[in-house]
Amino acid sequence: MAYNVKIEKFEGPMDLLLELIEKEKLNITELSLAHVADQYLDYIKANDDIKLENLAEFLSVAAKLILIKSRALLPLLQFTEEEEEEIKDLAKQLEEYKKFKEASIVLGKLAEAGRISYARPGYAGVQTIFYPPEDINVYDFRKYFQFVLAEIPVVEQLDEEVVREVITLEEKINDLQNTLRQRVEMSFSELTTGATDKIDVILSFLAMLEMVKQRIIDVEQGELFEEIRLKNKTTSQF
Amino acid sequence: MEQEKLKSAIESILFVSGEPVAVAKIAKVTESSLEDVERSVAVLQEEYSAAKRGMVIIRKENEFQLATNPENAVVVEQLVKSEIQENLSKAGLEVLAIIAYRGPITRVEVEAIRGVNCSFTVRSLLMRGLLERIENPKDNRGYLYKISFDFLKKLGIDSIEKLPDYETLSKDDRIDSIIT
Amino acid sequence: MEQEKLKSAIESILFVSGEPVAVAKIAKVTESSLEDVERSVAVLQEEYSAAKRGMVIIRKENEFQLATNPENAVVVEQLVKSEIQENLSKAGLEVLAIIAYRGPITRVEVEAIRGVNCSFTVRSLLMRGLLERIENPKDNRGYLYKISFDFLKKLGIDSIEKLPDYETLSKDDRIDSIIT
Repeated sequence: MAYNVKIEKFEGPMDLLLELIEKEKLNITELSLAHVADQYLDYIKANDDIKLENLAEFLSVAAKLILIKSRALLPLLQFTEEEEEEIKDLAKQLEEYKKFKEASIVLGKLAEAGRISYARPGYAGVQTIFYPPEDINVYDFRKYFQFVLAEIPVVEQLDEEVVREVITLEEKINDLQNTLRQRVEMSFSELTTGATDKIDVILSFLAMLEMVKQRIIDVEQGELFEEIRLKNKTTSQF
Repeated sequence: MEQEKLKSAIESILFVSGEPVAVAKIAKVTESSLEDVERSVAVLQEEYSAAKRGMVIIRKENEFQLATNPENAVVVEQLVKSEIQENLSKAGLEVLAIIAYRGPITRVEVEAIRGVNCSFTVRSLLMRGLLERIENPKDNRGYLYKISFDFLKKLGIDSIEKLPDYETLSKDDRIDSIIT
Repeated sequence: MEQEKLKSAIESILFVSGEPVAVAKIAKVTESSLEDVERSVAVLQEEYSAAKRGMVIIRKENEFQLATNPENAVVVEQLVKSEIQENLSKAGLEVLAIIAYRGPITRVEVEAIRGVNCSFTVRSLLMRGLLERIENPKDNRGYLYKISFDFLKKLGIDSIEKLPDYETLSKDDRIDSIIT
């Protein structure tokens, strides 16, 4: 099941997702996203060396894929409006990304063809004339230099921001997994006793949903919006 | 200025400058109307391509630049060493493609499509002169990005509209669906 | 190379060079004979004058150079004047400030500090005599830029170290994080 690809290959989560879908020769739909969700999660799990600045983005897409996969397996599961929006947006975003990725390949070929137009050096051979601006003094120099200094991106600050983002996202994935568990009543903790990290828990949860799909366990729901109960099919009463 | 003279003057201006020159500046220097300048440049462009001249006139927004005919690149390269010959990375090409078809555009919008932070790539493309930035009228601390004349020259095309599939890719269906 | 192609190639070569090019060099890069080059240049010269083009081809001994048509001298003068007299843009002021506090400095370093390509800006400041360029001892094809002596005098200081807070600002460590 492990999906062996080198990390440098992917520019980001969209790039990875698109590759997974195209490898399976699928169109971009909610269903095909659900189909590659496990491979995607496996991939982030296997690649501990995803750069910190990209990890937040990979996790954000992971959260959306978990929602999509859960719905594909449990169509009766209710989603909040925000979750519905996230699911819809991911397929659209991927569709949009695909267009530009393909365009970038075409542009790359054009650039490589070497049909380059060259400019001429500006004002070549024109005599320089000393024409200083009238209204500038040494304090303007300081002002503009300080402005330039302030615009220089500070690397450390950026990192802190990303760390915070990753932590919030991990919490989000955690919450998501908790609420999904509450929505389907079952001893989920039994399934996850051997889990070593959060991704493991998520994978276990998805595995549970897979069992539903394969009718190893059963889902029961009295009425719309009522509690969903999971039962092991072999011990069920009917 | 009569058209024959104006055409000759425009050629001189674009030749001396060597850089992109605004239509308004040409109009001012030649004491002509914007329309007359536009018309004369269009005639020059036709003449250039009909006669397979050594130069082409590139247009971007309201500016024109004279550059060598891309057909002669192999010969010209033996005389010049230019930064635009350097190769582009995969990330660089993706960012350029989004900005070429959808610019002027903010960095956040580029990132929304790519799903990944692009600040490093955008900065390096700006430094190489393949992108330009202007202040964002809607956000006084932010910028809008667009492609540059150097990018068009690197691809050997004389206007953005000549990019492959420009018509379809420059349209944002999502925006259209919100408007209509 | 057939004559039509050769004519086009010669135009490209003369256009891009900005200085006189030897006939022998043109012959070499176009893989043509000296006679063919001479013949093609003669045809181009006739075409230029018949069509009153904006450029002329000048011959100096065994070299050719593309130059503006002298009939457009007034227009070209206007262009240069308007270029020089234009108000300094924000980019221009930033580049001046960087070169003032960090000069002598290469253009690439200025670009790394600003995060934006500066070739047009540097060219324009040079033309106005606000900058001077000197050869880079570490790179014999590149230049180092500094504020011109005339401009310093105009600012009322006799050396660059007299700029306000020069000691601290010129050593600001934010810049060291960008250029090594």
